[in-house]
Amino acid sequence: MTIPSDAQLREILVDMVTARTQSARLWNLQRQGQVGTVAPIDGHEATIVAAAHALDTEHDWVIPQYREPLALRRYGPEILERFMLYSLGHPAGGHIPDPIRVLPNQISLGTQIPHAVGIAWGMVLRSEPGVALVFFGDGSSSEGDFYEAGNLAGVLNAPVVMVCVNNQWAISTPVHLQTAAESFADKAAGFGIPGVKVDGNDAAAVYDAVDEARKRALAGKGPTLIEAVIYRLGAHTTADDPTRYVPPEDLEAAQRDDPVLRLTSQLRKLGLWDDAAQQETEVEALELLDRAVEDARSAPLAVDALLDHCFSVDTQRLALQRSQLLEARSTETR
Amino acid sequence: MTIPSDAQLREILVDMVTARTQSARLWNLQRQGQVGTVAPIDGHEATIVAAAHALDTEHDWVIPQYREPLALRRYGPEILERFMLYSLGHPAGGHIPDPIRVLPNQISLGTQIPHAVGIAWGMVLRSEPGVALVFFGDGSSSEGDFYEAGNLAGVLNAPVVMVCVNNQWAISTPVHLQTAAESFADKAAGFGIPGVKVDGNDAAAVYDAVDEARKRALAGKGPTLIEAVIYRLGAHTTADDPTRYVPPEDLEAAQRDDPVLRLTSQLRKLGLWDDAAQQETEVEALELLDRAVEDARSAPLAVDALLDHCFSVDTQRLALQRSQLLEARSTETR
Amino acid sequence: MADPFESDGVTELTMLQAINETLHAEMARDDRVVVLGEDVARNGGVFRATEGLYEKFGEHRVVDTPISEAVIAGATVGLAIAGLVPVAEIQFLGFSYQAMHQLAGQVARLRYRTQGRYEPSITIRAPFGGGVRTPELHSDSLEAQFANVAGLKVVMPATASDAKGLLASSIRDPDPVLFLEPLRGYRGIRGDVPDNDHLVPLGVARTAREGDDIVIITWSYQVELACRAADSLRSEGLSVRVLDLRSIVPLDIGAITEAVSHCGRAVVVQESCETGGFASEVIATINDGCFWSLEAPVARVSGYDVPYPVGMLEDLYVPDEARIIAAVRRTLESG
Amino acid sequence: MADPFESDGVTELTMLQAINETLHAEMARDDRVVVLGEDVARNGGVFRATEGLYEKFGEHRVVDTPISEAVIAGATVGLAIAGLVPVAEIQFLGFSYQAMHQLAGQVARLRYRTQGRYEPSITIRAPFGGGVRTPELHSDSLEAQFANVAGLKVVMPATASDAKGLLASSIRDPDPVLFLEPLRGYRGIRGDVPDNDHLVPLGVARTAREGDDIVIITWSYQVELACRAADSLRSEGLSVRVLDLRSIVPLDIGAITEAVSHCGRAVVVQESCETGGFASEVIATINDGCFWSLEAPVARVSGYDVPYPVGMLEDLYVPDEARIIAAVRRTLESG
Ligand SMILES: Cc1ncc(C[n+]2csc(CCOP(=O)(O)OP(=O)(O)O)c2C)c(N)n1
Ligand SMILES: Cc1ncc(C[n+]2csc(CCOP(=O)(O)OP(=O)(O)O)c2C)c(N)n1
Ligand SMILES: [Mg+2]
Ligand SMILES: [Mg+2]
Repeated sequence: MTIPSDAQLREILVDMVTARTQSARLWNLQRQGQVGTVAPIDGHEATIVAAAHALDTEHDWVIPQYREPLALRRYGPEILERFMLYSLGHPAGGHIPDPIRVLPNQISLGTQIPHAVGIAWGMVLRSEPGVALVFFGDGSSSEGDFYEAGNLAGVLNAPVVMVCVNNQWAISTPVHLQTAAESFADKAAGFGIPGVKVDGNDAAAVYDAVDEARKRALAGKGPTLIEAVIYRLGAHTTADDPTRYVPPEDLEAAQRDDPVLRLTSQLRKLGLWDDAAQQETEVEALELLDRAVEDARSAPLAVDALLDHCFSVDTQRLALQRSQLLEARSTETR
Repeated sequence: MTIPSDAQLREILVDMVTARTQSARLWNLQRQGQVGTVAPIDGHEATIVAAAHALDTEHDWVIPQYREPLALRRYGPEILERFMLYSLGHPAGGHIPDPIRVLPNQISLGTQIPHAVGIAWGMVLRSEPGVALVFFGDGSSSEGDFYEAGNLAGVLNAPVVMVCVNNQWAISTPVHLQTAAESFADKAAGFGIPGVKVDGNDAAAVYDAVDEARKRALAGKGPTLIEAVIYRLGAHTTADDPTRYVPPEDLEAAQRDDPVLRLTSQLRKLGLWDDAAQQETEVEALELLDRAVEDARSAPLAVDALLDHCFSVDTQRLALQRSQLLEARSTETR
Repeated sequence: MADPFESDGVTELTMLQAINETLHAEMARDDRVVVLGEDVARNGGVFRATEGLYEKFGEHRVVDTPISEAVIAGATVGLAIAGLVPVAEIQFLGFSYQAMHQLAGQVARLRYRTQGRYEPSITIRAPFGGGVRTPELHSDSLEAQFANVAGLKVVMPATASDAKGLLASSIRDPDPVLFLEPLRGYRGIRGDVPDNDHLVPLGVARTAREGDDIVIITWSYQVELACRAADSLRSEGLSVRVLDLRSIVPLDIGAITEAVSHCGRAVVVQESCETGGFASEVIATINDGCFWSLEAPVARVSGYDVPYPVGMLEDLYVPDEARIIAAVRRTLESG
Repeated sequence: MADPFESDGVTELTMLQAINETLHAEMARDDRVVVLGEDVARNGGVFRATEGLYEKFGEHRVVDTPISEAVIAGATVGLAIAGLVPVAEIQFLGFSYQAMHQLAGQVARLRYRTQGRYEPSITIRAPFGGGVRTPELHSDSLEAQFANVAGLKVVMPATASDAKGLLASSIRDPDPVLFLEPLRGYRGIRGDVPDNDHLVPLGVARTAREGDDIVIITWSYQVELACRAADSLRSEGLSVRVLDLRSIVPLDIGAITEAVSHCGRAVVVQESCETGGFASEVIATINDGCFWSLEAPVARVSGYDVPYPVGMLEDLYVPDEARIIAAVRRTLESG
C-alpha cells in the first residue's frame, strides 16, 4: 500500500479545491452566455486529481472523457489554457501542445478507451516506459468500445489503467439501469485482468490503487480496471436539470461524503490546511481561470481556420472551397 | 439436474449423425462447385442438437450464427430446405417460413445477440411464454454487440439463453488470442447474470444446462450465459486450410473426444444404437439432403426477384429500376 | 369519412411539441408501440421529446436503456420480429455510428434477407444539425451516408405539421425509418399543426414556396432558410420556388423533375459537407430526369469538406441565407 | 536521382501479390509500420494478403487481434499518437460498419480535432466488391459513405501496379487512408508491377484508355470492365476514353473536368447501389465544372437500390460489360 505523503496530499487538495472553484466559476460564465456547455466537476475531484498525482507526467498518458480537464492541472498550465479555448469553441482548444501527454476531451462515449489501448501498446512497441490511464464513466462502460478495448488490453497485456468513474449517474440513468453487474470492477473478469473497487472520495485510496496498477503495468503484468465509486454532486451539464430525477435524500447523503470536504477536514486536523490556504487557493484558481478565459478570448483565428488541419495538404476540392470561403469573407468585411 | 431420457438421447443422436452426414455431403457438393461456401459442423453436433432438444419449439426462438442449421432439424424439415436454398444462393433461403421460430444464418458476427435480446424482451412485453436462445462463437464474443447485449439482457432480466460455442478457434485465431479471460463463462459476471461452463461434447450436460437456463428465464429470473467447450474438428469453411495453423496433436486429442462418437458408444452400450441404426440414419440424412438440394435447384425465381422485398412497396426509384431491369432482361432473352 | 367528433382545428406548436404529441398519440393508438433509448423515460429525453410517455404508458413501454447504441438499434430488430413496433431514440445522430452495423447491416436488411418473413416496423429517431453550439458529433448531417443504405427510409421534416404527419406515417410504416429531427427546429420552428390524426405520406415532396424563375431544393431545417431567402428575393421581384423533399428516401423524383423542368434553374442546399452529400444525388437525379430543361448548372450550397467544426466556426460552416441567396443569384446570372 | 543499384524492371503480379509485396517492402523500409487485424499474422490473412509478414517481422509488428473491428480501428488512433504507423485490416469492408464510430468519428478527425498536434498516419485496408459469391456484407461497395466522411482518404486501385504504388503512398501518407481492394481483382487482375520503390500520388486520376467520343469514369474493379467495354466498342469505330479515378478522396476534379470537356459525353460506373453512390458526386462535379461542355446527360450505371444480394442474383446486381456498353450507346445517341 502506497500512501501519498503529507506534502503530496496537500498538493492534491490544492488541485481539488482549484478544480471545484474553477468549475463553479465556469458554470456562472456559461449562465452568462460566455462559454459553451459546462460539465461540473463536483464530486469527481479526489478521483481525478489523485489519479493524476500517481502518474509520471513525463511518461504516462492521460486519456480523459470530458469532465476531467480542470482536475488535470498537474500536467501543466496548458491544460487549463486549452480547456478555456475549447469552452469558448475555439479550434485551438483541441491542440494540447507537445510534449504534454493528455488527449483532448472525448465526447463520443467510450471511444477513448481503444485509443488508450493503442497508446499503451505503442509504448511497448517503442520500448518506452509509461502507462496510458483512461477515464470513463459508469455510463460509458455500456459501450462496446469499453469491452472490446478491455478484452484486447488483456490479450496484449498492455500497460493500461482503466479508471471507471462511477458517479452513479449517466445523465438521468442510474447505475442499476446501466448494468445488473454487482460492480463495474466485476467486468474485469471478462478481460482476464484484475478489477479493483475503490472509494473514489478517498484521495489516498485512489492514489494507492492507481499507483499499484501503474507498477503492475510497468512490470509487464498488464492492465487493471479500477472502479472509483463517487457521486455526481452537480448537474450532468449546464443543459441538465437533475432535480427531475436525482432523489434529494441520495444527494444529501452524498454531500455528506463530499471528497473535497473530506480531505480538507483531514488535512486541517493534520495542520496542513487552514482558512488562509483555502482562500489563497481559491483566489489563485479564479485568477488563473479568468486569465485563461481572457487569453482564449483574444486568441487569434485565421479567416479560413475552418478549413485548416483537415488534411496535411488541401485536396483539390478543399482548395476550391478555401478560395470560395476567402472570397465570401472578403466580401463580408468590405 | 435434468437428464434427457433414453428416448431423447436417441433422438439427439439421430440428429447429430444426420447433421454430420449432411455436412460431409455438403462439403463435397461445394468441392464440385454445386453449392457456395460451407462451414462444416464437425465437433458442434452435441452442443447444437442438445440445446435445440431442450427447447419448446412452439414458443422458444433459436437465433443462430452460421454453423448451426443442419443441427436444428428438430425445428422442422423447412430448416434444411431453406438452408439448401441459402447454400445455392437463392434468395428464398433467408425466408424460414412462419411459424418456425428460427432466424436465418447471421454472417455479421455478434449482431444476432442484440436481436435475441429484442425477441426475448418482446415476448415478455407480449406476455408470451418462451425464451430466445442465441448461439455465437468464441470469436464473436469479442464483438461489442455481445457485451452490449449481455449487459442489456441483464438489466432487462430478459429471458435469453446465450450459448457461447467455444470451439477453440475463430478461423485461425486460437482462444488465448481471443481473450485473456479464464473462460467465456466468466464474462457473465460483467452482466450480473449466471455464467455456466459445460462440456459441449456431452449432449446430456448441454441439455441440462440449457434446460436449467430456460427454466430460470421462464421463471422471470433472467438470462444465463452458457459456454459450451468443444473443438472445431473440421476446417473453418471450404475456403480455409486449417493445416496452416491447427497443431495436429491438438486436433488428434480433440478427435478422441468427438461428440458423435462419444454419444454413439454410450448408446451402443445401452443397447439403443447399433450399426443398422447408424446406417439407416445416414441413408435418410443423405436422401433428405439430396432431395432438398434438388428442390432448391428447381425453386422458381422471378426475373426481377432481385428487387423484391427491399421495401413493402417500391419507391419511385425502385420502380424505375424495376422497369429498367425487366427491359434489359427481356432484351437478353429475345 | 370525417369523424363528426373530431375537430379540424389546428394548434400552434413547436416542432418538439409536435413530435412529443405524436409519440403520445401513436402509443395510445397502438399498444405494440414501445419507446426505447438513453434517458427517454424518467427524464423524458434530453430535449423532452419523450416527455410524459413514461408516466402515461409505464416502464414496460417506455424504457431507459444503458448507453449502448448498437444494442438499442439491434434490439429493435428483435422487438419487430416479436411483433412490436419499436420507436428507438439515438440521442444524437452522430452516435448512430456506434450502431451502424445494426442500422445499415441489420435493420435496413431485415425484410430483404428474410424475403418478407419479417416486417421491420422500426422507427429510429435522432436529432442532428448545426447552429446550436453543441459538442462534437451532435450536429453532423449524416443523411447521405444512410441514403446509400438500401432498405432504410430517411425522413427529414422541416415544419411542425410535417413533423407530426411524417412521424405518424413513419411509425405506422412497415419499413424501417430513420427519422431525423433538426436541433435548431426543436424550438426554432413552430407552426399550426392539425389536432386530428394527421398523416403525411413518405416520399411526397412539398412546395414550400411557389415560384417560376428558379427552384431551391432542400430538406429539414435548411427549408426554413431557403424560404427566408426566397421571401427576401421576392421583394426584389424574383420568383423563387422552394421544394422541401421531406424524405430523401423515398425520393420524390417526380416532384424534382417537375420543378426543375418548370424553372430551368436549381440550387440544392444541404448542411452536410459537400463531397458525397445528398445534394449530389439530387443533382444526379436532375441530370437523369430533366437535363434538357436546365438553363444553367445546378448550384450546390453545402458545409465544407471538414469535420463539423467547433462553436466559433459553426456559422461559417453551416449554409445561411446569405450563401443561399448568393447561389441563387449566381445561378440566375449563369448561362 | 536514379539509384544505379536498382533495376527498372517489372514483374507480372496479381493485385494480391502486389499488395503483399508492398506490405513487405513498407515494413522493411520503416520499422514504425505495424500490421494488425483478424487472422493477419499466423494465417497470413484470409486471402494471404499479409502472408509471410509474421514470419519476417515477428509477433510484435504483425498482430492477430480478437474479432473486434471497433478496437482494431480505435487502436490505430492510439498507435499513431504513440508514433507508430499502423496498417490495419478489416477482414471485409462490410464489417467496417462495426468500426464506423472509430473510423468516421475518430480516425478521420484526429488531425482536425487536435488541430494538427497528432498525425494520423493510419492505413485501413479492406477487401470488398462483388462477383465472387461471398456471403452477406462481404461484397458491399460502401465507398460513398466514407467519401462523405471529411478527413478520410478513400483509395481504390484498379491495377496491380497501382495497388503497389497507391498502397505505398497510403502507408507513407500522413493522413488516414481507407484502402479498398476489389475481391475480384485479388487474383483476377494481374499486370506488370515495377520492382523498385514505386509511388503513385493520391488524387491523380489515370487515363486507362484514350478516346474522344465519350468518357467512362469509374474506379476499382469496374475500370477493368470499362476497359473491356471500350475495347469492344473501339472495334466498332467508337473512341471511348476510360478515366480511372484511383482515389475518390482526394478526387481529381481537374482530370474529370478535362476529360468531360474534351469528350462532351460521360458515363459513370459504380458497383454501389444507385442512390447516394459516389457516381452522384462525380455527376455533381461534372455539373459544377463542365456543364457547358455536356452534349447529353451523364449516364449512371450502378447496382440497384437493394442490399447486396445473394449469389444467384449477384450477376444481375453488379454492372457488367453489357450494361456499360448499353449506357455508352444510349449516351452517344442522346441529344
Ligand atoms: C456514444 C455516445 N452516446 C451518447 C452520448 C450522449 N451523452 C453524453 S454524456 C452521457 C452520459 C455519460 O455518462 P457517464 O459515462 O457515466 O459520465 P458522467 O457524465 O456521469 O461523468 C450521454 C448519454 C454521447 N456523448 N456519446
Ligand atoms: C463482424 C464480422 N467480422 C469478421 C467476420 C469474418 N469472419 C467470419 S467467421 C469468423 C470467425 C468466427 O469465429 P467464431 O465466432 O468462433 O465462430 P466459429 O467459426 O468458430 O464457429 C470471422 C472472423 C465476420 N463474418 N463478421
Ligand atoms: Mg456517470
Ligand atoms: Mg470459434
